[in-house]
Amino acid sequence: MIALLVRDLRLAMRAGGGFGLGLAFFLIVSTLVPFGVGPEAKILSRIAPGILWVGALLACLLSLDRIFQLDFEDGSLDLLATAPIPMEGIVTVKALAHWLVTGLPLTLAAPLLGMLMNLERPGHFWIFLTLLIGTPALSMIGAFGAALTVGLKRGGLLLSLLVLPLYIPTLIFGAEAATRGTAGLPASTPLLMMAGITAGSIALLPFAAAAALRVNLR
Amino acid sequence: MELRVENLTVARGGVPVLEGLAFTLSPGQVLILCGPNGSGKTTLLRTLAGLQPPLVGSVSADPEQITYGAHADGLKATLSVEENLRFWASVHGLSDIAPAVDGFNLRGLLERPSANLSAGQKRRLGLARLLVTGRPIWLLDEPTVSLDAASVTLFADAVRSHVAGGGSALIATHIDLGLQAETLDVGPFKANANRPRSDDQRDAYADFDEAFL
Amino acid sequence: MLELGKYTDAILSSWTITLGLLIALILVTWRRSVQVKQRLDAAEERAKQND
Amino acid sequence: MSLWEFANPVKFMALSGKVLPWVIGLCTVTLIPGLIWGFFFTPEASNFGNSVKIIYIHVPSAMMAINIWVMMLVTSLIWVVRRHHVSVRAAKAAALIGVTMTVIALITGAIWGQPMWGTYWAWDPRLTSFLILFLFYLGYMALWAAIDNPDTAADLTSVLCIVGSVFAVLSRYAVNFWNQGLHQGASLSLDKEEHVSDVYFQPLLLCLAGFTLLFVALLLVRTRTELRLVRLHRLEVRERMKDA
Repeated sequence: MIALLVRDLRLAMRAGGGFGLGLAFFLIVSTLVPFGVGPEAKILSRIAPGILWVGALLACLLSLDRIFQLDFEDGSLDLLATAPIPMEGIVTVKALAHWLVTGLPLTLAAPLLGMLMNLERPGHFWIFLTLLIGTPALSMIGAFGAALTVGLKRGGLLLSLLVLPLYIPTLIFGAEAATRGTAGLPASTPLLMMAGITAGSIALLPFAAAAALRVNLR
Repeated sequence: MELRVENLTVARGGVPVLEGLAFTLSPGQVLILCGPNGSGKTTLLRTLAGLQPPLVGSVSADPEQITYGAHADGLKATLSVEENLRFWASVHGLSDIAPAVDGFNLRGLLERPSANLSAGQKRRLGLARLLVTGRPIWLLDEPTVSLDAASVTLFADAVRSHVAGGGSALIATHIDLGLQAETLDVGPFKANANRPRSDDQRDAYADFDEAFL
Repeated sequence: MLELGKYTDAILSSWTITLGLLIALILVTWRRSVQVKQRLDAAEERAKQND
Repeated sequence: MSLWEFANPVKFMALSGKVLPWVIGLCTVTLIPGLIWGFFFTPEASNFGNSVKIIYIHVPSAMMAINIWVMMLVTSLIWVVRRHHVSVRAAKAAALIGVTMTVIALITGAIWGQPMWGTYWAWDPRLTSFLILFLFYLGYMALWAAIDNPDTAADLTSVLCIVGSVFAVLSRYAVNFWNQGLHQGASLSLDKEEHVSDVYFQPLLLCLAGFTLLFVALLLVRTRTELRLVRLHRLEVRERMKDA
């Protein structure tokens, strides 16, 4: 399992695209929004947590189809399926690798980009915290969507369509917790709900994703 | 570890392709699988490897004893030859890749990214992967595609020493490998609606193919 | 004619759209049912001849 | 005879063929009178005025939109557990009906919302939930459409339906929570029970029965079509294999 994780991280680093793509997209979103909304600091700081969350979510969505597609095309997935790693383990490791390559950099970059959006003082901490808890769920749900569409030509668009409604609860609770925390309101309820979604996704979705992968390899 | 198959029916897309297959692959044995293109050899190998369920019957061997060598080699273009091999070795819990490297004459290529390999070299690397799985039963689908004569000999030697060590191999191929082997022709097992069927086969098909009218 | 007052537009448009969609759904379902039946019958015929 | 025997498409085809005319008949004698009653013979309501007439299409379609998804969840589960062929085809057949109902509920809701609340769209929890439900239906149908092999498609869409249902419920809670957080007190949703007296309720009941029967009739026809398609697919695959 560790070998698989190391390999995926190494591939992401060598192929380029991996680390860079999501971050670049995130940067683009957070620099473009002020141009669209106007430079008023008040408005920007109010919408900043929401924009950062949406930006992170879209950046995450962008790289989902790579989770299984490349391994499927070059035959590695067949070989991994016959290797002594359970399919659920493969899914979990792949989702973890995706999180390390996209979710974690996004989480680290978000407080910095928050400055561009006039995010107020406690907001930096809150956006970091909510993304840290929420992005693993995004990667796991995304891995499930990728497992469903792995064998399909032009699966990318379909993948976005499938994953979009699945992301909504995470987005709502994450952005809500960040907004409330920034405004100094109690934010523990949405935070706990989001943590629950993350924990539930990590615990249960690998089984669903593994089932989908097995069907797709048939 | 013996691979025994009795009354096996394999299906592609839900439709039976080969049926009533029965054979045994014992340790030390090589079985050559032959039959025209599209006759279901790949489907059979994938079923034996546990990648898809058989329509009828079962495979006696534990999937953990089997390794499957597909058309695609499962190589990562940006990883070097050594990294590719080490990865598959550690996935299977082994660490020694030296026999695989020497067996397929890859010593001089170790540092090269596999993107820069020729088709034949890639194939050799793909076959070397078999040795680092440490599994006794090899299921190989057209292993000699794009290999030159010298490499085919290397491959045949690898199979010979694998078999001599108590392993076994089921190889779908169209060329003569010069191995001491029995041949299994899949032609007679081609699924045919007019063939008389046993009851359990009938039950398995019954959901759609036979009963629906 | 029924007097619907200030809600005339809202009521008529929502009813028209609803009935339109339902009828479209029924037509689509019915047409597809007929088409598939024809294609299946043809295929069964071919299969019988091939055997 | 147990329910599971209808896993056999032959039996299902035979039975559904016999039942279908009756269902269509029943649907006609409930839905059409129900709609006519609701449209022509209901009085003006004190608080909604005549716009109350929209209730006869809005409420049944909204209820069907949710019920059909639940039905798809149950049939998908049956497929996953028992590989019941009729079951999963019924789920596929229901999806288009469900999405139509969702669209009707959304559109009539928006049109009704304009005179009542002064806006076509509000991010009210109910409206938002239906929008999300609409997305789930779309995704489910798109996945069916994208996969060639019927059994593979059945497996994958069933998994999607089951996982999607969990997330749909989560969304419902999330949306309630979220809207409450943004506009305090400004709840736009209508509390139907309080306003509906018998004059409106009786035709509504008839319309509900009519919509349900319409669903059943369409579902039977569509499921029969889907089963024929599976058979057709197998025949075509065989033909192609014979040519090869």
